[in-house]
Amino acid sequence: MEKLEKSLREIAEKLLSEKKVDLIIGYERGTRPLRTTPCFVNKTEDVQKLIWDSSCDNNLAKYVVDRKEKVGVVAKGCDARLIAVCIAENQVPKENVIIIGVPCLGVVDRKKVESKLEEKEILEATIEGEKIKVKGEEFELLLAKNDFLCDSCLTCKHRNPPIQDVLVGEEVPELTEVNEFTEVENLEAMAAEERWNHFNGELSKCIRCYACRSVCPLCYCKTCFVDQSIPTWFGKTNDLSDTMIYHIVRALHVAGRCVDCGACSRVCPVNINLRELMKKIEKIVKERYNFKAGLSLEEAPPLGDFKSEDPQEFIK
Amino acid sequence: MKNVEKGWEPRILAFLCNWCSYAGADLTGISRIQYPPNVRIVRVPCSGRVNPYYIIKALQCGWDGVLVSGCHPGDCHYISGNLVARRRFAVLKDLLEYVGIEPARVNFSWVSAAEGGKFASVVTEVVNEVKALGPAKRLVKVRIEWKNLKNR
Amino acid sequence: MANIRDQCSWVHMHEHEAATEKAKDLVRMAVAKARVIEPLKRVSLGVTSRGLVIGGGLAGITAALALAKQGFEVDLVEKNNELGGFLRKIHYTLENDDTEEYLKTMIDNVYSNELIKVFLNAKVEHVSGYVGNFKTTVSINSGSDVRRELEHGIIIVATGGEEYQPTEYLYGKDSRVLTHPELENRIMMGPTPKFGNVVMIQCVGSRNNEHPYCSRMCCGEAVKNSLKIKEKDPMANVYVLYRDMRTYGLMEEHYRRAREAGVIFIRYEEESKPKVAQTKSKGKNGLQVSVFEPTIQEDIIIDADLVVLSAAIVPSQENEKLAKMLKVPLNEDGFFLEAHAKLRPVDFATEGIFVCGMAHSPKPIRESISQAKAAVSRACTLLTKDTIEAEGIIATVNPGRCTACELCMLVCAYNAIEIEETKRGKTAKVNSALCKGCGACAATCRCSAIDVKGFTDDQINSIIVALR
Amino acid sequence: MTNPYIPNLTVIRKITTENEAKDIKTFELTFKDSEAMKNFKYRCGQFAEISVFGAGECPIGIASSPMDKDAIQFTVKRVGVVTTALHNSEEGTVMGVRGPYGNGFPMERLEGRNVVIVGGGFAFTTLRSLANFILHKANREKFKDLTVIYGARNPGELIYKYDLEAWKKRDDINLNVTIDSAVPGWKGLVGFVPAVLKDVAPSSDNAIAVVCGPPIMYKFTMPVISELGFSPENVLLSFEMRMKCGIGKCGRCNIGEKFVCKDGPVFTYKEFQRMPKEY
Amino acid sequence: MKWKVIEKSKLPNLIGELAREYEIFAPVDRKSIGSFERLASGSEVSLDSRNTKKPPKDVFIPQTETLFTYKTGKQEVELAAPQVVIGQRVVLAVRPCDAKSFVLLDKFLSSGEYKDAYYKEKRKNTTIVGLACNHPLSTCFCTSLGGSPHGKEGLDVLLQDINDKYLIEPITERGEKLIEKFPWLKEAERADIDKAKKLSDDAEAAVKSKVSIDGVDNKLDGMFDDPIWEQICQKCLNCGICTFFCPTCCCFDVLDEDGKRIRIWDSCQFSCFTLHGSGHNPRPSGKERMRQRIMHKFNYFVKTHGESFCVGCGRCIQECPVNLDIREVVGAISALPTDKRSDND
Repeated sequence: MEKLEKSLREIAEKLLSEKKVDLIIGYERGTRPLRTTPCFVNKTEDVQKLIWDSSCDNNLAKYVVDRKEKVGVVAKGCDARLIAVCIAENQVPKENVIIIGVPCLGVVDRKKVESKLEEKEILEATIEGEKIKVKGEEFELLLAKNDFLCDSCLTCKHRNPPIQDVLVGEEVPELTEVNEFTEVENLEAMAAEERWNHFNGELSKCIRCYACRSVCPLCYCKTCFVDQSIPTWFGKTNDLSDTMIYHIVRALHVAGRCVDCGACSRVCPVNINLRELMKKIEKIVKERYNFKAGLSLEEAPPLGDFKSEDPQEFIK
Repeated sequence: MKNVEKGWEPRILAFLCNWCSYAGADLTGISRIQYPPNVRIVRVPCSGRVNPYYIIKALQCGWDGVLVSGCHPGDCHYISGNLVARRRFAVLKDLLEYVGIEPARVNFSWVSAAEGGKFASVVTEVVNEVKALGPAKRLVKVRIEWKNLKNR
Repeated sequence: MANIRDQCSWVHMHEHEAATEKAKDLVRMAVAKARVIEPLKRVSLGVTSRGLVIGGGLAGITAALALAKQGFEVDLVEKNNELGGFLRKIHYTLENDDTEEYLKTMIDNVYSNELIKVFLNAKVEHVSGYVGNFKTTVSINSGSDVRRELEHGIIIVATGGEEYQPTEYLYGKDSRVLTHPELENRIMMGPTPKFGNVVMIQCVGSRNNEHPYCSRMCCGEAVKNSLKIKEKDPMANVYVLYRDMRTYGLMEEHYRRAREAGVIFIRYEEESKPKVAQTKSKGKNGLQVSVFEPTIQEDIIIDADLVVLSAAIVPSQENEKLAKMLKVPLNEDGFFLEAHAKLRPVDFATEGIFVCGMAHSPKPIRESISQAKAAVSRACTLLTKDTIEAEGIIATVNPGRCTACELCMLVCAYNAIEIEETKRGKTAKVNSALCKGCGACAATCRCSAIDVKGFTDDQINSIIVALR
Repeated sequence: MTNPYIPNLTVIRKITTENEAKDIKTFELTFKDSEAMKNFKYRCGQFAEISVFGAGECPIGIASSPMDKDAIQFTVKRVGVVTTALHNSEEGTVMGVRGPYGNGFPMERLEGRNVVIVGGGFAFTTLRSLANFILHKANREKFKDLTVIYGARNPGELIYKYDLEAWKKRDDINLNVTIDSAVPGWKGLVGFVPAVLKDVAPSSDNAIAVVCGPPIMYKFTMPVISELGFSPENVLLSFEMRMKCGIGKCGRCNIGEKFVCKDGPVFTYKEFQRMPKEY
Repeated sequence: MKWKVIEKSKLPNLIGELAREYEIFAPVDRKSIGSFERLASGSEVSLDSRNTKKPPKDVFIPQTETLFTYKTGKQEVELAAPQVVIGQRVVLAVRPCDAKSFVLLDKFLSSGEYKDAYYKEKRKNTTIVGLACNHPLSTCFCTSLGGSPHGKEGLDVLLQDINDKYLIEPITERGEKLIEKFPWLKEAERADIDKAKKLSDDAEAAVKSKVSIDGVDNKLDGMFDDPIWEQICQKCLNCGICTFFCPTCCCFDVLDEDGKRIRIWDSCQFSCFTLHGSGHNPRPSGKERMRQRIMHKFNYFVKTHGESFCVGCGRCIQECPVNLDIREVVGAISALPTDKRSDND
């Protein structure tokens, strides 16, 4: 990982010094174990703060929307695809963004590591190559990184950013023959009643903190549909029906745009696996319209387009 | 809104596109073709006008079924209103079914201005399917009953 | 309006109690909407009573003359340095009218008519505005590159079609393989030549996967020229190799006359197309056509002196560029797509723009003329009014909520929405003249930034919650 | 335990439309329970939370003067969900009123001094209450001379026309009504409020200025007020912020550490200068 | 009142006895998310070493609460305020920092000319039984805010886990009344008390992360337009996690919903929190909103109520999606030289 970090810093320094960008958005070491935090570098000497390892899980595409100045963004495969979607939807002009693509072998899911250690608190953690060294009060463990990757990274088919201006390091082999819809298929196999109770249980934990909306780069509406007043569509209380509808409609809104970066599931403080909804939407759009989000800047989004031969088996 | 004891009758909300399905419904009337009285019709300019919010809000308000009907592909008075809507409805229907809402609750159909008979048969089919499902419970927002709260 | 008659009483005759309950509900729903409706103001817009005709072929000229006859000024824009288009290649018709003469008089009328301004060697560079208020920049490159800005209320697209340059049947490799216009030149120019064996091959470049459509006028041309050859040289043998003789309508009459005149029509199947080969026999290189006749299940071989190909009509290259400029659709074959085959055959979806002639699809001369006049009659429904009223039921944008993501522009069939730069950033803006109020944009917009007057989200929401 | 969130029930007795655009109306409410009416003692400049059941609540300045005992008036502009629902209701509808909230104008500081009222646009409600209170026969002599400067975009937007007429006839008030730009048939003053204030130039000694209007008006009026020699503590400003509870608990109406609903809405210009510019 | 002791094994039946008379709230482990919920049976209680993820504030301020219900007739409206609390309640295993948050909430909600009736009534008939922290987390900094892992402020009774037993220390008079209901509790020996003392001292020493907040409120006075805010708030996503998980954040929204007026949790981080009807928003971007959160906790509340509105529980640090650490923010502010700030009064 150090090789990647070094070349990332060189690229950042070059971009800043050549005035190609006014700001670099990347990751720096966080204040807590296994945590990195977004960092905004505009002076070449701060470039040393930039780091890269597989705990850089924040989705930096969120900071690209409505950027006035020229920006260089460190972007994993999913982030780069989301920046592409934001550019295609005119939320930021292409010439304002330089995508610094970083081939990514998957980011570590902190919740998986914490649940593995149950009660014991992690005081220190470092990632070395394939291993995670975890230190606590009176324990020290070496964990295999690949057992603790985020769910979306396990089936990610775009480890190398499909759209980028600069590539850090070399391309990594892509996962090809992996079925990314296994969880969705398991849920689909359930009976409707069982699925309803499953989603009821999951979404009843929601406390409407809107972190999933705040972290998703696709949610840039000025007034979200839950905050609208004339008419007030759905309630803002944590009543079960309002909460389920909030998540259902948000899933509809990312149809044909979501790239499954997994940020919404990672950020949820009450551990709701929102990917179950978003992945189903991705499956619907893929099967019905053979569309995959964020792979090109020109392609019309599926819900803004139509073909005469679109499937209509569900129409009487 | 629903009396479950004696012969419960479902209430179905129908969004009919002004140029084809609404005219089709009128033709059903002119030709006196009978169909069950459970449907309440809302006229919209085009099936493309029907926002997923309407369908979800209807389900939340306790409507037992929703029908959206528009012109056949190619006949749309607004050229592509129904074609754009078709994709939207496809995604919505698949997602609602996935979340666990009975598929028969949300129905879509193409009925042209000349198909009075088809409109009646579509409505009958929808009413029977919804009646088989029973009153809508999933996603319905429970309204507070006035009686048991007024205790001070 | 609560539709109690057609949608309640007449359709629930035997369930009085339920029907009354339904009628009450329908009234409740109608009242719920009525409480939040607002008056719809109809926006009136001025109309520049001038017309623009793009393309100076037969259709273009007919349209320009017809418009002038109605008293409207016309700008006629032609990309070549002379008027006439495809008609210049045709000298006579099936009914033996003299098209050259007809074209000459039409062109004289055009030039002599002071209402019509002709721009030769002129190309349309940019079109802006909307019905009644179009602004077009035309670049004229006769020598120096001059740009002219034209203002008009309607646009008639008459850019015509082009003849398909065949690559099969040794066309271009053997001087004896011609197309019908070339044959016509030869017939008209030369003295009474001897034709000998003439073999005509139909559907060249038409009805294949590249151009799946039928060019509709080549069977007529074949019959016309075979009759002309028989008339000029009765001893000539004319063979027409066809897949289907589509001399529809009154042309059927001439097809019968051709058969009576001794023209031999031989059918072939699409899979076993005729073959044309050069042969070396008796010292001079002959031309041999062999075709597999399905009924007798045998190959027929003809030594031909002349092979005439009925080449298809293909859309002109500029259609793509012009369509983007006018924001009008092309069909899969590349011709201009009319708003509705039966109800609005010469209109485009975008109001104020019309199409006629071979730009719309290949068609014989008569049909081009009648379609040109039809386009003019439709155009005059707009030009005769000095103001047109935009619909009351149109979409409006709430700039406070719009994020200018252009999703509404993608779904608008009428291209009525543009992105506008304001102090507060970019927002969508609806052109009330073009908007038809279908609401596709309002339903697609995630942030409900766009709403349709008369069917607003608030009104429909109050209907949904009316019976709670 | 007195529950501050339960409103008193009132009935709309009279609705008068105030401007041509018909989006400003004055609602006269009478309390259903006379006891509650008596306890509803309020000062000029205070506001109340009006409940439109089914739509919600909104904070509206009390427009009637504390002197008329039988009813209270609120002037409401149609802006959001609650105000639209209010505009759609007719006489006889039952509304909820909670309050009075806010500190209102410090009447004791105004007594024995000249009062200069400067109002703009539709925010003239609480100033009208103050003017009527001062002009009431029981209070008039407690105050020295009263100058009123009131401006609106055009004659159609001027509200309380009947009060303005009544005040014109009196001699103990120096009334100046102006509109932003000249309109045919308008004989009165023309010009923005700050400009008219400069011309009228009320003397600042032993005088207190009460200013109320949209934030844009403050920006231009404050320099003129200081020029006229009013010291910052002799200038009262009234603010309008988003409010929900009206009693300083829901946490949204603060400017700095001051809650506009509890510690305001009236602040002296001196206090205002110390507060962060977040209003 | 003497201190008592109870074996860990006996705790469930103590809770069982309590349940007969009181409605009990205690930490329940709902799929690894600790939260305070009404107990069905004693067994569910999970008293693991960590503090619960969700603060106990929803015992007193539920996320959705009905203020009153109304029934609108022709020209008639009937109002009915619901019964706020039926009978006495007990909250078990509240950590000292959360208990301190109740004291701060009392200052904010139950003081002043108008008191929040719903909150006040619930506080009046709820007894709070605390549980001292023996293993503070790395994100805890309660000692910097005047608290301690075994602080007593805001508690009626304090339990302390001494390996096999719990030491019970009644603090307030209401706490004593509660303990008296269980005569079978044994007295605590000297050894138990010393062991508890030692455990608390170790715990106090174990709170390593320190933040100096003295002088921070004065520094914040002149800092409203300081460019440092731009830097601090740049990465903040303005979601609602830090405010919803903060034990002292109690902002709420009031709205009407078919037949009832309800109040729900709201957050100063949401965009329409201060949106005016005219469309003007005094806090248009994320920077102003995060600045408001810091100013309110470390300046405004100090000015109006004399102490910071933060108890150092560290939940906002654990849950923040972008790891915006409030200790870093307060540290950066307190590190700023004081002379640069010119107070403008």
